[in-house]
Amino acid sequence: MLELKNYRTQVHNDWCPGCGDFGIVNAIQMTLLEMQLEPHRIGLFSGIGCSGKTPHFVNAYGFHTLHGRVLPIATGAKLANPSLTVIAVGGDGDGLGIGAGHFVNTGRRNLDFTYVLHDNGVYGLTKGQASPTLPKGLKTKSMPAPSIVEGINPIAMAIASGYTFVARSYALDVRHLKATLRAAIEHRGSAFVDVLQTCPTYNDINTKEWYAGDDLPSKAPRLYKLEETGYDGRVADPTVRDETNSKKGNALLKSFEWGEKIPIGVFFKMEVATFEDQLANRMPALKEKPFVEHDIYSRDISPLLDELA
Amino acid sequence: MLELKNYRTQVHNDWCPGCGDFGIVNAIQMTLLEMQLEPHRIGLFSGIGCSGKTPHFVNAYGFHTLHGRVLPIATGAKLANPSLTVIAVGGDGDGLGIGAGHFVNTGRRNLDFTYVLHDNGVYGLTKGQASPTLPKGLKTKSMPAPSIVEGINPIAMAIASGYTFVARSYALDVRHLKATLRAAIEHRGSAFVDVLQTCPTYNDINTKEWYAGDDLPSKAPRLYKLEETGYDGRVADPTVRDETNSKKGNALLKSFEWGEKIPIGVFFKMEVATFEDQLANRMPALKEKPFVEHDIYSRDISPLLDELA
Amino acid sequence: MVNSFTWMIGGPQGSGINSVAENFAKACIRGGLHVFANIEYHSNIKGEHSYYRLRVDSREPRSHVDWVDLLVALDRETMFGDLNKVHPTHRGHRHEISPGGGIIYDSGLKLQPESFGRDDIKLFPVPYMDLLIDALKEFGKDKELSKYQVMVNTIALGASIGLVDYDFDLATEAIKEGFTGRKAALGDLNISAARHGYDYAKKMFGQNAFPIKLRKQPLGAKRMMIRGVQAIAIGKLKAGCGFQTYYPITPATDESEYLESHQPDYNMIVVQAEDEISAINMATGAAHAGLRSSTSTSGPGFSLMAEGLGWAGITEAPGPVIILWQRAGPATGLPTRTEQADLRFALHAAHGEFPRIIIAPGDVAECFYDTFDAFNYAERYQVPVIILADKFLASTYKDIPLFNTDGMKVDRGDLVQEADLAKSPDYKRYQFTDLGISPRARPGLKGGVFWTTGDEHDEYGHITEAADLRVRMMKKRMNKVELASQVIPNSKKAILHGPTSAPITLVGWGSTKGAILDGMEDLRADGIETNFLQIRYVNPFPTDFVQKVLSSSRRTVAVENNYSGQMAGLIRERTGIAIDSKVVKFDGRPFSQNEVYEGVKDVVRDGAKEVTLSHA
Amino acid sequence: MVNSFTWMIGGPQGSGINSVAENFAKACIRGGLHVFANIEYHSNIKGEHSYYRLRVDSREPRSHVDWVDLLVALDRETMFGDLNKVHPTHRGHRHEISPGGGIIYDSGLKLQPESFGRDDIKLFPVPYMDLLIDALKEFGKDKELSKYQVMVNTIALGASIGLVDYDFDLATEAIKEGFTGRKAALGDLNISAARHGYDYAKKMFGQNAFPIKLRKQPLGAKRMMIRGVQAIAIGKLKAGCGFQTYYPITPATDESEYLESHQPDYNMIVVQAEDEISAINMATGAAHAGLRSSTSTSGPGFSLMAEGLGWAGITEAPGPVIILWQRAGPATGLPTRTEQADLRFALHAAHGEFPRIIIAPGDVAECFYDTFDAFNYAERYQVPVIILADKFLASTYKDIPLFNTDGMKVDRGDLVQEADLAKSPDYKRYQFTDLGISPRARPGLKGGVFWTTGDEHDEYGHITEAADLRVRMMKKRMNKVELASQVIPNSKKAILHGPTSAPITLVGWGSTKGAILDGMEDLRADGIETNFLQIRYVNPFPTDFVQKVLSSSRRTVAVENNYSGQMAGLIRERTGIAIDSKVVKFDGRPFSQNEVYEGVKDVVRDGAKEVTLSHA
Ligand SMILES: Cc1ncc(C[n+]2csc(CCOP(=O)(O)OP(=O)(O)O)c2C)c(N)n1
Ligand SMILES: Cc1ncc(C[n+]2csc(CCOP(=O)(O)OP(=O)(O)O)c2C)c(N)n1
Ligand code: SF4
Ligand code: SF4
Ligand SMILES: [Mg+2]
Ligand SMILES: [Mg+2]
Repeated sequence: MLELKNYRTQVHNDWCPGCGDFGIVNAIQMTLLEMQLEPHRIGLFSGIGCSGKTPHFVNAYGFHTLHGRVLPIATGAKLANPSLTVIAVGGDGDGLGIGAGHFVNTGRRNLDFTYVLHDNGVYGLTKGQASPTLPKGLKTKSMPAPSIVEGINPIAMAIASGYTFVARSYALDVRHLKATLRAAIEHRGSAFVDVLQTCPTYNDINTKEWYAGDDLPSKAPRLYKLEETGYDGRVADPTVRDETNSKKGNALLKSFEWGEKIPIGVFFKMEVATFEDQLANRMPALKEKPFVEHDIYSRDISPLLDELA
Repeated sequence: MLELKNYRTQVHNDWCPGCGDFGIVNAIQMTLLEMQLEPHRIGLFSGIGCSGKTPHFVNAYGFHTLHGRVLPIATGAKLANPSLTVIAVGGDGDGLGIGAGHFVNTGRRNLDFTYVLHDNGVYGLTKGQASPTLPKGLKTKSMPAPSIVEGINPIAMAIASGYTFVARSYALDVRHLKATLRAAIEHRGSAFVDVLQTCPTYNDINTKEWYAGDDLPSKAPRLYKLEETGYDGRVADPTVRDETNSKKGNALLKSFEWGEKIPIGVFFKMEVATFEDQLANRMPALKEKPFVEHDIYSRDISPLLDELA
Repeated sequence: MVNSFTWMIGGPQGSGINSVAENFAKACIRGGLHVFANIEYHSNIKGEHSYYRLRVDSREPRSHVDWVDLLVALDRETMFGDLNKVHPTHRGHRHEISPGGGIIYDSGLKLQPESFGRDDIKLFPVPYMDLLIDALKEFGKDKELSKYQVMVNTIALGASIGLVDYDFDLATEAIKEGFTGRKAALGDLNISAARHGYDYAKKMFGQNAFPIKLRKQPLGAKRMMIRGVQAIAIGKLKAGCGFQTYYPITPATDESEYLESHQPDYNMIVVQAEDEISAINMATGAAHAGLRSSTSTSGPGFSLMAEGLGWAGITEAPGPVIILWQRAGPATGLPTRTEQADLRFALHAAHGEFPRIIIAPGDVAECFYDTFDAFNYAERYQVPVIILADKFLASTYKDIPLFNTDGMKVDRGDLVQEADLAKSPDYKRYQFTDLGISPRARPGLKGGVFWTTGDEHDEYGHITEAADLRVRMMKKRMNKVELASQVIPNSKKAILHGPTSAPITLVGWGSTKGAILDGMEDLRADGIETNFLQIRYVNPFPTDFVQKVLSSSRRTVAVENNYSGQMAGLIRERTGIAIDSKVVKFDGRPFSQNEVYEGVKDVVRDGAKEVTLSHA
Repeated sequence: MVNSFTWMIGGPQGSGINSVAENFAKACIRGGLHVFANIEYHSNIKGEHSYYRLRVDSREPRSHVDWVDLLVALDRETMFGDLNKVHPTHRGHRHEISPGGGIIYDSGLKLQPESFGRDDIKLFPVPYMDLLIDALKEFGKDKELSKYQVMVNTIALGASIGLVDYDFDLATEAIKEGFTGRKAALGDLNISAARHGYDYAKKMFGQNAFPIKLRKQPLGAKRMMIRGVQAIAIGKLKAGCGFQTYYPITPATDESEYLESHQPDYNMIVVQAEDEISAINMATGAAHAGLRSSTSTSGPGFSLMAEGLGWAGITEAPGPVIILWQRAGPATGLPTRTEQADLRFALHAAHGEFPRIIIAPGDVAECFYDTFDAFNYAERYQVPVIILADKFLASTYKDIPLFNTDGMKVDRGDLVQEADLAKSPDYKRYQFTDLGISPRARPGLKGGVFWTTGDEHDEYGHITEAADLRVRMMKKRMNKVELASQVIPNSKKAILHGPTSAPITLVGWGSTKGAILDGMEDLRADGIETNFLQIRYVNPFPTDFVQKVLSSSRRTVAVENNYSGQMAGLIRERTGIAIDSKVVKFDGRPFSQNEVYEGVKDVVRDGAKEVTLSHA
């Protein structure tokens, strides 16, 4: 029986006090614990940013990659060894700014992995510039003037890109986040989780209090759970195009809700063949064991030479 | 009165016979003619690919840039000189493969320009590999096996990215294409036109005949015009969030139609302040004349030095 | 003359000159002859002028020459150029024909002999269309003429074989092999077309119309006809590479396509990435995960890989092996033409300092062996390895003996297993060791959990900003090139070809090898004795050997397919020795045998410091 | 001792050491003293140890030293390090205090004097919290203690001024300036805090507790306190740059933020791009459109810019000017630390060969003047220009005279106007001219329609694959570096500081200039006479001058902030001269005055070929 300590490292954590990232790393550890996944079977990948430091705090194979490049590196490792549980994490600048091209094109592959976006509306580690998710017209603490570009809607972007599991959660609701992460990891295919993350140092708009609705006349929390409204984003039969499209359409419409009410939970889910499945269909030997375990010492190239002779 | 010949160059055109790109370049020239835009007031930008050669055939300032980088280069030029009519063209690989990050992040800016995607489902100039728009499961002529990744839906991607004018047309319907391009150019803001383009050399699936519906029992053309169905993608009042969202939602749902029926026309349109407008609000001098025409010979930096003294 | 022959076929892109030329080449090899075949084409899909050169000889040619004995023109432009265009680019090949040589062309063009402007060549007008119709008629296909029109190239092939009086059956065989299974009928059609061309030539021009003959020779050991892209791909397969990423780009794509087409046989994962940034990073991810991995690109793609290369370097990834198929730059440049201008860039790509190994194979065979080694070194030293090849090597066919794989051993370096890990519980991926290399685990192994980061790190792979650790880690990493240098045999790093005592030393690297070796023979014939220092390892650089060779040479001449003589610069940086003269070419075309001769001759005659060649 | 003083303040990130140190520095400058101030910090937002060094002198210091006369510790770690962590990284600064120096620290820590392990330093425990509460009470804010807690730093500042017996009013003034408008009240609060610290020190430690005093000097001409990022930003504004793109990255961002904050005053467009690929390409687009443009980044971003750089090169774009703020690599490396390891990369970034100009300013003033020149050369020669700066230059404050802008003239090169175009109708953007530069139009001009492409092109800018045009265009482009070399004064390209006849020549480039100049004085005091060859233009490289200087030197020593001595390599490549010894530092920290002294001393004493320094 694995315990929480098995998922922790001794590395000094230097996030700002009160940073939402603590909630995310805790939820990741608790999810792994709950699933009793062995640390050596997990690959945790990150980009560059405050969020990028996450793998150092988790006892699992950890890859702290380059700014914006977490998805390609995670993809390569997963394809080499599909028996790993691969989780990628990264900032909103990392994933939707510099990494947007990979975000879009990784979604299309439907690799069996989970991508967790630390969505804090700012470039944390470079001191609070607007990130791509910051809505137009807003100005956080260290910006000289309000943003004049439209914010990206990560949920809509993920659905348009082809992720087959698309959800949103909240860094400070560790229970919900844990449940969401578990569903994402268990999903066979590309799972995307947009985690609303507070950055008390630079994002003075989307604060804990703001999410709690303290500024609203009603004082009611902004976040509400899709599951509790009867919303069902699951595609029962992906071969039925109409169902797929209408579920996608619903999810997209839902994703536009952002203001006094903000939905969290699973927006969309559909199970279809993964990229690895399809590769293995082409190369049945990959079904038997992951490629890294194949013998590469004795390949016979003579048929190739004969072909050219 | 400008004539068609004023928009043409003497450069030998080396596209394959029957290539849909001819339709696009013709439509561009005819649109410019119709609008009587003076060649020296136009900047035509392209990426790399068969489509990338377009500017050389058009008599206008022409920038044949790098693979995937047409949008940043066009953006820089437009900001330097907003008085130019800026049109960017490029392949689907150029725009949604290697260039996807710029596609997404340019949409957000709402620069006043037009982006024309030569959507042929293949990487033409590199000999027919699958482009990002090729639907999963298909195998064009020079592919060794069918694609195992989901195709990108450019319309959905454009809407999710924030383009404020999103339309589709067909390279071989020069009339419709011309009308669409004109609407796109006249739109104040980022206009995206997904042009279905036949590539007779490599794309043996989405052929002229296929678009004409020759393979269908009905023999009816696949393409139909949104305008003729009463569909209206125009947001009357962008300040009304609900209208904006519902129009976006409709457009997204429409964009999923792809099969026996394929809609062309304007999916979405909304007029809001452009990036240049907003910059000029911050720097009123930019309203008077484009930056390139300002005097830069005599800037006085002494206030800055005094600030530091 | 017998068995010393250069043939060229030219025509618009899409007219199938490749397959025809390759069939001719195959027929020659099957007859015991040797070939060297290379193509020039535009960045275009259909219509622009392309041409394929085939050099046939009784001894193995290692390069091409700039003249043509027999030109096959599929169109007018091949002979006369495109001077009719508003922006003309060339004047055709008729002036390249050697005195006494000839042209096969379409008699349907109705050209006046005077229009060729040469009275020293033979004209062989052939009624392409009529012959094709005749050939089709035999199969009842003459109604579908437009569908088969491309087959005029095969008629011209037949006519060529007729003129040089070669064994037609060998051509038949070569053609047949190209059309197997459902395409067999097409093969017969083509054979018939060739036959019509052959018969026509024999009949109309007579037995001695053309002065050069090709004659079969006794067959020796089995030989392959192979291009650089294939040699490198096969090297990867032999090395146990399991993961290849690519983004389409000329001239690299062919390598990935070759691998993809053999994917199921070797369980090789080939992924078309969304761009080259993704391509290198995927490959590095796979390498860290324990799979031998590789990516293949050309200059523009490599430019995008710089950052990823640095990450592989600082994280001590066991690879990837990166094949840099150079082409003429900068930027898009001349995308389908050759150049050797990325040497310095390969050496310095990415910010900061980290170890890398760079190998520049000189010919098709070296492509194979160097690629194999590359994977061993990548894993042994946990460094990225770059192979510097180019468009010329990529697309040039040669016949060579089958690769000798005896003694080739996959060496995965210090790759730890679960059993080892169980023994020593505190595993550190970046441990400082006496040998200077840290034992390497892979994700999935129990007990091997590690971290890796592009930040400076401690032995566990956790971020550190400690100055002392930084210094030790830098030294550890940078020292690996030194370690590799001690183990890689000097004989692999640089080779001195020719007499040690020659007064003139030619210096080159990569694909110029063949032209230099052949050019040296012409120089010798002219009384100019040279040797040739081939530098095969750019890093670790064979400083001592180069120093020794060059300091005992009376005159040194760099022969490089770039503008500035990048290798000459590197040599001076490493040895202090200034190369006396540079013979350079940067028009996007490869060196020919005669250009090497001419360039060096200029240097010898005038003491020229710099000779720029351009023959096209 | 008077007016020769090094002060350091250390504390967790977020404790506001910057503003305190800068206020102290300002107070010194206002009193006619001179400062050199630099900061070391982690890649972290809050909590990690950072420290700010302030060197004050009656003569202008150009570098820092590795000892501290008075250390202000805002926390325990500043004194004792983080040895309590599982992965410790440093042992604090107490051992850096000069004998007879002292520490100001929080008496609330209740440290035993023995715990410092030094009996040669003075301890100045100050009750930070009590004094802060007292100060707050005066404003009735003592209930909001937690909100104002960061102000203990100002208490420590006050105490420091008390100990060195400096003019408190100057500190008051400096603090006040930082809090204008709505924040004025906060200024008063801070002044009160400083006053409490000052009074406490005076009262408790007495007049002569600390051996070094600071005394006002007569004020000369007005001086600024300025950092490299500001100098370069102001250089851009002066040069008429109208367009700056950036993607956030340490240490480059500060420059863009400075420009952004002055945007409305100068109509400077500042765009935060989605990545560095976009940043460089936007800037090149703007340059082609006729606007002076620039982008600013650090190593990781520059790695992504390689391809775009090549496009600017082949299209002969009149810019952009690229500021490469080097930091310690590779990959993410030590993101907030300094290094000079991108010299070779800047020189060779991007595939293929094309011209570029590279300037490496040596100090804050040169940052300004070189940036101004960069735009002139970019437009005149239609090339990208790279300025090689680094984190050390970026963040280091110095006091210098106001920039002298007399005679600085914007030179836009051969920029044609509509009137010119009307005269010559067949405009060719890439015309071959006698001068070697093509007159440049910009989109929007009637009659100037042109094309531009990253493919090889003809004079109109249309694609060509013609060999002869290729050769001419390559020569035209590459020759521009030669043209620039003839026009850029040699006196700008390299400077020999110190006596021409000195037997030892130190060679350096970029930000090491100050430490080298100061270190030379120590060497001279020790009887070692040196001079210093500062290479300011990396390209065009001042080959002849360097050759002349080095060949007449008895011993040459490269001083570089990188592992491999990149400039030494470049010098050997260009001149054949091997630099005798290298003094290098690659721990992410800049050279200090004493390190230059120590390194060169080692070389002189032992004839060491290579000395690696690391003082941190
Ligand atoms: C190529 C490159 N460009 C820029 C940077 C500098 N950089 C470091 S972190 C960061 C942004 C962080 O923002 P985000 O991704 O949102 O992560 P957060 O810190 O908010 O978790 C940037 C731009 C870099 N490391 N690499
Ligand atoms: C960085 C880089 N990678 C790869 C290439 C090679 N390349 C040239 S065109 C092209 C793709 C063309 O496809 P698309 O963009 O769809 O344009 P099309 O030819 O279909 O019009 C590629 C990959 C390149 N020029 N630059
Ligand atoms: S800056 Fe923001 S995101 Fe980064 S650690 Fe601090 S609170 Fe968290
Ligand atoms: S390959 Fe396709 S897209 Fe390219 S020119 Fe030919 S038909 Fe057009
Ligand atoms: Mg963020
Ligand atoms: Mg395409």
